[in-house]
Amino acid sequence: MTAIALSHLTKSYPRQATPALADVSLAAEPGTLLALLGASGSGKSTLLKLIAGVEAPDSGEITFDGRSILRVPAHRRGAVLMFQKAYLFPFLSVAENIAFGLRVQGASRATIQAEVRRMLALVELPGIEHKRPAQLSGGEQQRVALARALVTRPRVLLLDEPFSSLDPTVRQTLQEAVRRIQGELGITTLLVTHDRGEALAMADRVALIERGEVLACDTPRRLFERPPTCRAARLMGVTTFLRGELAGGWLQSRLGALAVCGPSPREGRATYAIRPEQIRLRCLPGPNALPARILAQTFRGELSEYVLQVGDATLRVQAFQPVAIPAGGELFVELPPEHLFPVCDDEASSERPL
Amino acid sequence: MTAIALSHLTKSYPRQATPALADVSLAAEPGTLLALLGASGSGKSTLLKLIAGVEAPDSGEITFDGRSILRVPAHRRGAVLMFQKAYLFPFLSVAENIAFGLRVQGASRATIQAEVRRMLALVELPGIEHKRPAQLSGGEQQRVALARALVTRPRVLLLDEPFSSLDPTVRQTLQEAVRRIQGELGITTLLVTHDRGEALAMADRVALIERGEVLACDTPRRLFERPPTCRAARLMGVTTFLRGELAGGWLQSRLGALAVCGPSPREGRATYAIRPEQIRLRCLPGPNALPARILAQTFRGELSEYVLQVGDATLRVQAFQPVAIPAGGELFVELPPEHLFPVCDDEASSERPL
Amino acid sequence: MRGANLLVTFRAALLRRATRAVPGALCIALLVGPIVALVVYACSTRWFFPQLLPAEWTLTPLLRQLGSPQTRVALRASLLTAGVTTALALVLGLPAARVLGLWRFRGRTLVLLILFLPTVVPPLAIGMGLNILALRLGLAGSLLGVVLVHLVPVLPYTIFALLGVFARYDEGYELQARTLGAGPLRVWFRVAWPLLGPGLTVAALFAFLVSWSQYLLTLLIGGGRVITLPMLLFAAVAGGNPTSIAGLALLFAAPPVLAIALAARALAAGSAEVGQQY
Amino acid sequence: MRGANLLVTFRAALLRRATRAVPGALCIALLVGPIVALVVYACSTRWFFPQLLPAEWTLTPLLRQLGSPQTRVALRASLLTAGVTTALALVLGLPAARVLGLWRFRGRTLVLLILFLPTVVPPLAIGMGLNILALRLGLAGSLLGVVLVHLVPVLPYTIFALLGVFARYDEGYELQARTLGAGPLRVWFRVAWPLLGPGLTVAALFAFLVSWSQYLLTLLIGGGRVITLPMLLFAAVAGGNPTSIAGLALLFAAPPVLAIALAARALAAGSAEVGQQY
Repeated sequence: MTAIALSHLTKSYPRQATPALADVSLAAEPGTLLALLGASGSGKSTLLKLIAGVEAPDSGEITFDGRSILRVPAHRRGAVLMFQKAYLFPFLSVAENIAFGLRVQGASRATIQAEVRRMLALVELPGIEHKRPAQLSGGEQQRVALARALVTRPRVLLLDEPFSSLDPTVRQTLQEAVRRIQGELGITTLLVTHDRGEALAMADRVALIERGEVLACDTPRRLFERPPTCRAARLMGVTTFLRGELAGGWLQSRLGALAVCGPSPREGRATYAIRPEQIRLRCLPGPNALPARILAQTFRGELSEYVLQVGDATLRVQAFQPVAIPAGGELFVELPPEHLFPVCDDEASSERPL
Repeated sequence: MTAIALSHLTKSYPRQATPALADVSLAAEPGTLLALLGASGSGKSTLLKLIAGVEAPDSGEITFDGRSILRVPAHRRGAVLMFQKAYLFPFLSVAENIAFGLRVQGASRATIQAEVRRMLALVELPGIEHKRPAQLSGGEQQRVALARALVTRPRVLLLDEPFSSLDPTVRQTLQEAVRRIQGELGITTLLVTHDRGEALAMADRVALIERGEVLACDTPRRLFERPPTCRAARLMGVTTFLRGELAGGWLQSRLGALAVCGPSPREGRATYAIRPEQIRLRCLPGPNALPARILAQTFRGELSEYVLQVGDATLRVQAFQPVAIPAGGELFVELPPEHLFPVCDDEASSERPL
Repeated sequence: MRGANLLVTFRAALLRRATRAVPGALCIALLVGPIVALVVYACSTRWFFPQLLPAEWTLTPLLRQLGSPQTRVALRASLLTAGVTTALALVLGLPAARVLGLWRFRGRTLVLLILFLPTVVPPLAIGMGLNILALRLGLAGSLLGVVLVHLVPVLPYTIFALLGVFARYDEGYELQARTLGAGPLRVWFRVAWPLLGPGLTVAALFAFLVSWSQYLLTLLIGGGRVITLPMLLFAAVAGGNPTSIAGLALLFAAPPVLAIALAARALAAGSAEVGQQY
Repeated sequence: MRGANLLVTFRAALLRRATRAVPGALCIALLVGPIVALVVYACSTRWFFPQLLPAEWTLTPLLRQLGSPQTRVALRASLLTAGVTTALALVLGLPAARVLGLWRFRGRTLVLLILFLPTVVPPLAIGMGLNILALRLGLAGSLLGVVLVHLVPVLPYTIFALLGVFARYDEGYELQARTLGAGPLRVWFRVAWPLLGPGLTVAALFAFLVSWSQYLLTLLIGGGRVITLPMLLFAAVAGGNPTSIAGLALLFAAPPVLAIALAARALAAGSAEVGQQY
């Protein structure tokens, strides 16, 4: 079990204006899974390449168990990368693919055979040793790639969106398999993804990455329920931000005075946020409830989404049950004080706040 | 506004054992959006190709407004296809791309210029006439492709997973844009997708397709809440099926006797289903509640997922709030009678029912 | 620490560059050397063995030679033959390459093998076989006969060049154009042609070059009645005057170099226009 | 209704097939014809003009000719030259093609243009330039000199063939192998080599064929001391005995045909193994 620490990593590419990574510091505890969540182009894949050693940082330090590995070449780091594409060697059978890393280490024939069988059982694909990669489905290929990555007992497993080209159901079973195996073997793992649900479901901790910066790093639950900054909250799906003056437990915002609770950061200018599914739609006025009109509604299955006009602002609300709309289309949105949480306002002021 | 009707379409490809389409009949009302939802390889793209005229069915009939169009060549059908790849002609500017269809119709220079500007405003990309496709982002390319498709006022718009290669946020804004424009122009539209949320959010009606067959076709809400058959229910995310003997409003299943309500199909063998988010977890026993043990739990943000052991079966449950687990891990699952609904059992008996 | 890192990275990059630059430089030296020698020959008189550079430089014999009517007739015949051959090769090769490039079918390898054959069999042998055919068909000694015979080595090269084009070709663009209302002709001229443009340019270039440098086949089928530049060049070689040889050789090299330059320009413009997308 | 549909589909398919089959058939006729004529020539005596087929068939002169020591020496020289040239072309061409194929940089078009040049300039001109160089370097008349000179036309073709390979090459496989613990040598021999295999086969074939059919360059640099098969063939042509010419031509064609057949088999096996994935 290996602890990974990254400190002050920077990396720029020639001919690109903005750096791919700007002073990134992160740490993963031994045996845990750290997810890096961000949009495409946010620099998260670059981070994995630096750790794997296929690229070198401009500055900064990477340590495994406290020892720098920057001077160790990629093939001696014990960090295995898995990509969106399985990259199974097409000229080798499944068994030979899995054995690739063991052959490199000079393992005996008997060991190899036993290990290959064990790994295939672990990824729940027993008996396909002699197939060719081209004969496998996408999900099976990724399972074999996982077996090939794990058979050498790497210190670190680096997953670069390994599920994103799979069908939803296959994706979910593979996510569960990876999580189970990672836990069983206790391999420190970094998972790069742009799928919020995937990061939350699989990770022990989630790091949010945007434009080469780490916005926040915390447990899935805390990050989802109480993202610390506006940008982090947006990445977590929050769309409602209220900026205003905080005084005596009340926020004076553009929408009016709203009660907030919990430890208030300090009096004066403050920004509060609320998750779209925590906003309630109701037919009658009440505390923290504002009159609203439905502009659009979308049925998405488990959730229904509403776009509401509140004063001169629009608000996005998610409801777990479709709402019975009153005759005139007039209703009230309630922003429960216990679900309003303060966020640090790190956004450019150009965006129109509520 | 054009009505589309497909009747008894079949299509096989040489060297493929199973037919791509087996006796498919479907209809789309004028001006509505019909979504075809199914996994990759289910035959839904083939269906679009037949309607567009780039392939011919083995047998069956396709009519627009009641008149067969099978003998009309693709370029005279007025059915425009949009693909996952934007297929903007790389050697033409954005304006020339949009004008392509109008040029074919021999429109005047002034008309073309006005229409191009109008369409770019409609897809919310004004002023990019002179850019090259390579200079646009993926989302912008798809918007331009949409403008190019709509500028000729096609009778039918055929969308073949046009959003699936886009980032989640871009995807959602584009879904909303397509839905808005489609509604404004009243163009009969067929949308092929493997994304359940997308189909439910955008469509007036959703058709479920599996292995070249239409399993069901209904409004999003009805299909989601009361899928008619087991296979349709699985495509809609239902994982719990109870097979047993129905008598006097009670279902004798492997899990025990459960009360069901609503119009029972008939006495005797019956299968009921329940959506994972309708199953409730509670700490105390009650009606229709069974003792259970938590095997695994996954936090997914808006939803939390639990795998439970109930008797000798496992059950998947989704909860909107993480559940406080009692000390021993013992709790009860309640299957509320009002959410248990009968389904027609169309599955091979090899699958293990509850 | 950082300094050491940078040094390691830098040293590795330098080593990589060096190992890549050496074969590259060797390649270029091998290729450019002869051409320089040729130019030196053509623009000089009296260059004898032990001298490093010629004693006298002059352009007169070169210009006189290029102005002669014999040279002009041969140039016209060469251009005509190569041009017509190129056009025919494209018309015949395009459908063949499309089928071979886009479709996978049994026997594809066999077809490719047969296509390869004429590039292998010595031109002399081909020419003898074709000579008989041409005589029986009454094509011997005619320009048409020469063109048809040139097609034998030209077609395989054209098809191979086009195969590469179609391997990367995405028929989706044609499909898209059809559903936008474009008929078959419009799809071909407004969509397929511009998309295939760069590949067609390369294929045409190959065809032109291969036809342009034919000597034996032209001689055997033309039967002395069709005189092209390579034949003049051979006659000059028999004559043995180095300046005269080099002058004709330069004239012979000019149209191909021009064609390559034009093709390169078209390709560069095309790739700038098309960008990363295609 | 259904019947009418089927008929329309069927007629369209037939038409499409016909329009595609005609150029295909023409291509094949043009290419196979000469070879058949060659075989007829080699295995017969006394075939005079008005006869449709030869009067007498015999293998004796063919066998006697192939068994002569002169032929055997030339065959060995040809094989040695072409083999060594092919190996050198691959070693030099691989890094160059990798850089040109995987990287986009300024001046790429210029480099490609320079690469094209030697395929255009007539061999005679190149040969004269190289002759001087070879004499000064003391390589004239040696096998090494002949090999180096063959590289001039061989390298461009090799590089072009390899360019296509690298255009489709995915470096991700190498990356994957490195993170699995494979050092640079292992990555090259166990991953890159098998992945590039089919492309390397084709490039080697090209190199071999181009070197194999060189005549003028060998003559100019070999200076009569290096005798290869094409030179025997030309001598036979001067002699004028059709049977003897055809026999040598067949011998000349045999190794290339064999090489092509082997390459085709390797390619077929490779593609079956690799399947759709690569």
